[in-house]
Amino acid sequence: MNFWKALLAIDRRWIFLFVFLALAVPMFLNVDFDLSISREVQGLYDALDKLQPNSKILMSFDYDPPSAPELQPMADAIMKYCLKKKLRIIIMGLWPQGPIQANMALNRAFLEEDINRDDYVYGVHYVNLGYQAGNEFVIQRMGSAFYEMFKRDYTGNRYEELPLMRGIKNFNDIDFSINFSAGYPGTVEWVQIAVDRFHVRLGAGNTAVQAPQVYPYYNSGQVVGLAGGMRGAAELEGVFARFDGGTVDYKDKGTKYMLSQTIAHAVVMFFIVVGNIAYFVIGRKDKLKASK
Amino acid sequence: MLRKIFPIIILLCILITPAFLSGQVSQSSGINTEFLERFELKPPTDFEVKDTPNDNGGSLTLQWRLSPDDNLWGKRGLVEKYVIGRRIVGEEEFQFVATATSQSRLAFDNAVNNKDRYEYQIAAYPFKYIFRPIQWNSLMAVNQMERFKALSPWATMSPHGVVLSMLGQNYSYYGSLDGFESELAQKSVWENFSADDGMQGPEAIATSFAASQLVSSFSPYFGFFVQSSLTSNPYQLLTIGQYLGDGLMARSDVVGPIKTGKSWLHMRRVNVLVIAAVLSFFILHFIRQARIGKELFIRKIAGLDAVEEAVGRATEMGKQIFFIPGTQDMQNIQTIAGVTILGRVARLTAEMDTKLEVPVSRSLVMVTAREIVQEAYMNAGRPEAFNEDMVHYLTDDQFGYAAAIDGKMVRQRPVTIFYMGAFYAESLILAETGNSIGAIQIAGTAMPAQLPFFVAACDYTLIGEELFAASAYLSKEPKLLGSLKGQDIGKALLLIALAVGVVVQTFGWFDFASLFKV
Amino acid sequence: MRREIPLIITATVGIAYIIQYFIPHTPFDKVEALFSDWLSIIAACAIWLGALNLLKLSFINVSKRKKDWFFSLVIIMSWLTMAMVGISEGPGFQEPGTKFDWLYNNVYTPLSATMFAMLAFYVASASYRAFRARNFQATLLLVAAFLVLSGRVLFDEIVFGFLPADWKILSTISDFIMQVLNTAGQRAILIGIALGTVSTSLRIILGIERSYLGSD
Amino acid sequence: MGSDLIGVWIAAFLTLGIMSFLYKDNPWYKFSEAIFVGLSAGYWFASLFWQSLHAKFWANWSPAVQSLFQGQFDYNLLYTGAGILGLMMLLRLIPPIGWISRWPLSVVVGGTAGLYLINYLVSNAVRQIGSTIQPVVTFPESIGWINSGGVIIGNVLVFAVLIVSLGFILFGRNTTIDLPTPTKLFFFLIALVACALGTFYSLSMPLNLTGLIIFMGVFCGLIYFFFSKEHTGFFGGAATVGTWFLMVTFGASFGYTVMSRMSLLIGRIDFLLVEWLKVVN
Repeated sequence: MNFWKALLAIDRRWIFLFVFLALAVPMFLNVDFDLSISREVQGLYDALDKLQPNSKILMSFDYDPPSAPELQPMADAIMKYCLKKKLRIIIMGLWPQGPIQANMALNRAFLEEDINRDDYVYGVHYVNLGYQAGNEFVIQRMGSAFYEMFKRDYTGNRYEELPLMRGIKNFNDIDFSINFSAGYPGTVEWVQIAVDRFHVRLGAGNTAVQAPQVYPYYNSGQVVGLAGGMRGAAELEGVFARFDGGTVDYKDKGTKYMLSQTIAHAVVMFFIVVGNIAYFVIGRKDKLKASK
Repeated sequence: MLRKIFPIIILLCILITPAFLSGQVSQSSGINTEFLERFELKPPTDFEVKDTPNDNGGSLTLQWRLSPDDNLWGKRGLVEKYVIGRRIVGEEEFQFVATATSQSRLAFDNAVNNKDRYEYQIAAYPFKYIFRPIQWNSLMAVNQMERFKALSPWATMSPHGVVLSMLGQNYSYYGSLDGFESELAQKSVWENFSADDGMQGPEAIATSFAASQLVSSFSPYFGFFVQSSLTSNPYQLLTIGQYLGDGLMARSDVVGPIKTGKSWLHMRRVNVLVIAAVLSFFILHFIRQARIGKELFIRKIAGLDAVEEAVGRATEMGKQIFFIPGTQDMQNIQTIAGVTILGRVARLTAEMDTKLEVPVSRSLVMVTAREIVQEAYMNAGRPEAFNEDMVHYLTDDQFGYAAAIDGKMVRQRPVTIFYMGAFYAESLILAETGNSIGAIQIAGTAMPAQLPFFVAACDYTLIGEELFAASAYLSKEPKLLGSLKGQDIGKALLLIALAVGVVVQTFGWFDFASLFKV
Repeated sequence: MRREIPLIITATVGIAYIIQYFIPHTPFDKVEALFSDWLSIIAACAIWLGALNLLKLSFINVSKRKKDWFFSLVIIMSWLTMAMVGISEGPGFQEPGTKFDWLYNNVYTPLSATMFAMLAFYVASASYRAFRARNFQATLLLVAAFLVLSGRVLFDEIVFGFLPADWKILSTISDFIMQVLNTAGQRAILIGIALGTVSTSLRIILGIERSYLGSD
Repeated sequence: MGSDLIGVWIAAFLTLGIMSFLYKDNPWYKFSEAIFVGLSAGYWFASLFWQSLHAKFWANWSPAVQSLFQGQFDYNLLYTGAGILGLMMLLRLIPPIGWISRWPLSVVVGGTAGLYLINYLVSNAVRQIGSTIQPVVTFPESIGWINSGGVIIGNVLVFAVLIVSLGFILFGRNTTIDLPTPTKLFFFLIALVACALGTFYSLSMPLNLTGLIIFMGVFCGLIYFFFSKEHTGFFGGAATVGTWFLMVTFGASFGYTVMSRMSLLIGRIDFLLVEWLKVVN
């Protein structure tokens, strides 16, 4: 048994251990780096930046805890930015767990010194409408009236009791909308219905798996900005920190995870390379033996 | 003439400069009367209302050309939004329907019925409301409900609170609804309406708020609930400014009357109808041909030749076969394709007397798979070997199912595992575990994102359409082979359309791609 | 009787679904919403069959004291807990603060998130073991994967940091792969799948493919 | 706070339990797995009970029945049909008349078939063809994927792919590639030169190259999926190029999926280290 053969026959548990360590160790490191910002993330920032204070922004949280590692950092960063900028935030979810994730993002944002919880009144500055079953039909019916789909908000207040919602009939009264999506229903449905039929301006945060399906919509302008996967989250944090830095600490888990992510990719690539070298070395030796 | 204008221009420049410097419109500058006098917004033109085609009524399409003031020097102009009003023919007042953001040219009114005839009007709204302060006595701190009521002829009580009746009138409302103490309320007003902290007194408030930003704007067509709990919070501060007049809101002509209609055929979908009809024709045609007995050639599909061999190996070793028909319900055509293949595999296991286990994640799939396996065993002449619990349910949950299958694999060590159907992320969990126990794995799915993992971890993989072809290939039934041939003709037609389309499109003869727009 | 009526039902429902796409007029506009509700009601009834099957097999394991019977008992207990809590909470069973929600967050979520996260390990092991440049095709797959992997993290900053800031070689290449080559391949697969689906559906609706109905 | 702390510990216990499977199958995993299976089946049971049976059936049907007693016909009475079909499904528990469950089954299968026939035809075939048909010559303002500095790299790539594919379709006769022969080397050299020239010219030419590549990829990819013709000759060459595109697609989705999956694991490790053990802040 030579070295390469032994390497190929290695117990896969060693690989597992290797992966675990490669991801866990960078967690202990605190690094700060300047990412280059891609056009699609810049587009998302620009769209948010153009909004006047008190503009109404609709955020749809269409993911659940398993996808949170990718999407939560994006949600956190955008939530911080919107609160700091005094945009009025309307939260909803097409996935049952979405509104809970939204509350997490709100709480995370309120930890910032610059964003004082007392300055923001529920129902006036932000509202959580909760989850509504029905997938894309929810978006469709929101097109004629939000009220039909959300007669009560997350905590049971009636729609008409919420000062923020009283002035809002349908998508026409929304200045911008953001969707955090991990699959179906998600960005694709928002584009097909809210954008194509009701002309909503939409930005999106996607998991890496879903992002490739959304890129075509970005290229055709149906989505004004797009953040995909961990890299998207890190860029988003970076772009906020760069243009809107100040005292709010935007660089959070997205940036922090990015190092782990880089190492993880390096590990996978390393495995592919080692596996292939071993494969070729053994292959050649076997060929040599055969020819002798 | 020039002398008159010159100071105004200078003044304007002085007023505008800080706005450019600070990067946003300054809120503290006083009311811009020069601007007011000079400015008259132009309405949107060519306003048209049409019945939205291809629906079951209940919707009208509104189109217009942008107001010339909407697009200044290619940038965002002076129009903040368009407000659309609607009235039933014979009525006097327009009801507010919708607003559309600046730069938009199209809106839908989906809240009409099929009976009435409607008239519409659209108005361009300036980017910022400009208000004249009203008299101090109406800028009021409401500490008693009664007082509020007495003061305001346009405010009435309702069971839900106070309604400001604004229909047809030009009032707008400023206010802070979140304050509970007068001081706090005062503070919010200052924050919202006055950027200059040095200003004192009611006059100052009035002046500054006149030039300030709206907390909540609404159109004159609008009834408005102010606060349902006014009575319990006696210190609400409400201020109401009077809109300066119609001069700034540029209304278009009234259009209509118009009525919605129902259509019997969705014209934009006729192309789909044609394509579907042509495809169906070829598929059915070749199925017929195959039934008559015409020989149809089918190329080898790599994974499928291995099916028999894999089942055979399990037989030799006296071990089990797992068949996993995906994790989606019967509402997925891939699952149906998967269980169809299960039928052929079950027939083989019945003939070779091999143990088959089908753990499923959906109850409907369980029911269907049982029917299929039972039939296969009957056809193979071994109904006694069929046991209902060969097909059993675990859990609907994607990962719960994957966890259970993982456990089953390492404990029962099947020799052959089939994955045929719709898979999501669990594909790799299953395939890797299967690989670690050394099973022969044959996979087939039409989920593009999962294919690489099956390709990597399984011995054979059916890619996309091959999954659907598999049942035909395995059974060699003429009707199924015929439909494969039909599919191929469909593909050929699409390829020709593609090639012709690219050429036509390139030379710009006509918009070929629009034939495929839905 | 046992086969003909189901075949007629299949054909009717299938054709109704197809027609509603082309005719927006009443009553066809109601078909889609109505049948999607019907399908989920049927599935909700069917889950009783599945649940009873799971409980039955587990119960057999426990009563016969088969190997690992204890874990079958755990299955039964946890099923009962979750189902009972869920049913007893009423329609608002998923609202925050309910017991169901607590179970969901502290038991269900970690389990499913961990199972999901295990994929990372399997991905690494699969890439070590299975991704071989066996032939030209496999090499292409590898190279594409490699480029996309490197283009999406910090390699541009780290490895090619010396180049001008807008010369992001790896990102450019991986964007090219994603947006051009990947789009082309995906479309080919999607179109193929569409044809397969159309012909399978057609066979089912016309009763040519009837294996799902089983035997008499 | 107490229940939160218990919750975190339970979550950690189960997280590690599932992860222990990576080492080998063991009682801890079996326990976690059993909880997972039972709990998730219960979860779906309760969810479907409230969200389908209650929200979709009962909420629609019972008011309709009530209004029927008041002498009004409500359209929602049609839901009676769904109720009956659901009951028929349950009749499976009584084997002698279990066959009647095929009725609801055929509703499901028929509905699925009809729905998917249209949906797939429209969104997977018609729309995709429509967006593949693009003029080969355009004056694009910007090519989507090219960053300002990456134009040259992009053009090299485009031409390489185009020329190699075209060449192979025209000259490749087999579906496998042998070691490079002198002819092929020669061809390769020509391709290289063409690439360089193409890159140079394309900087000033209004060619919609990405559209062309996508067209070629779709064309060849579809040819690979032909079942009723042997893959030889022109057909074979095209099918081979098709498989190249498919393989690159697979590689790309692999790369993306790796990225996503790694993030998930990072999230889990974050839970263990930050929320549970609190060793990292």
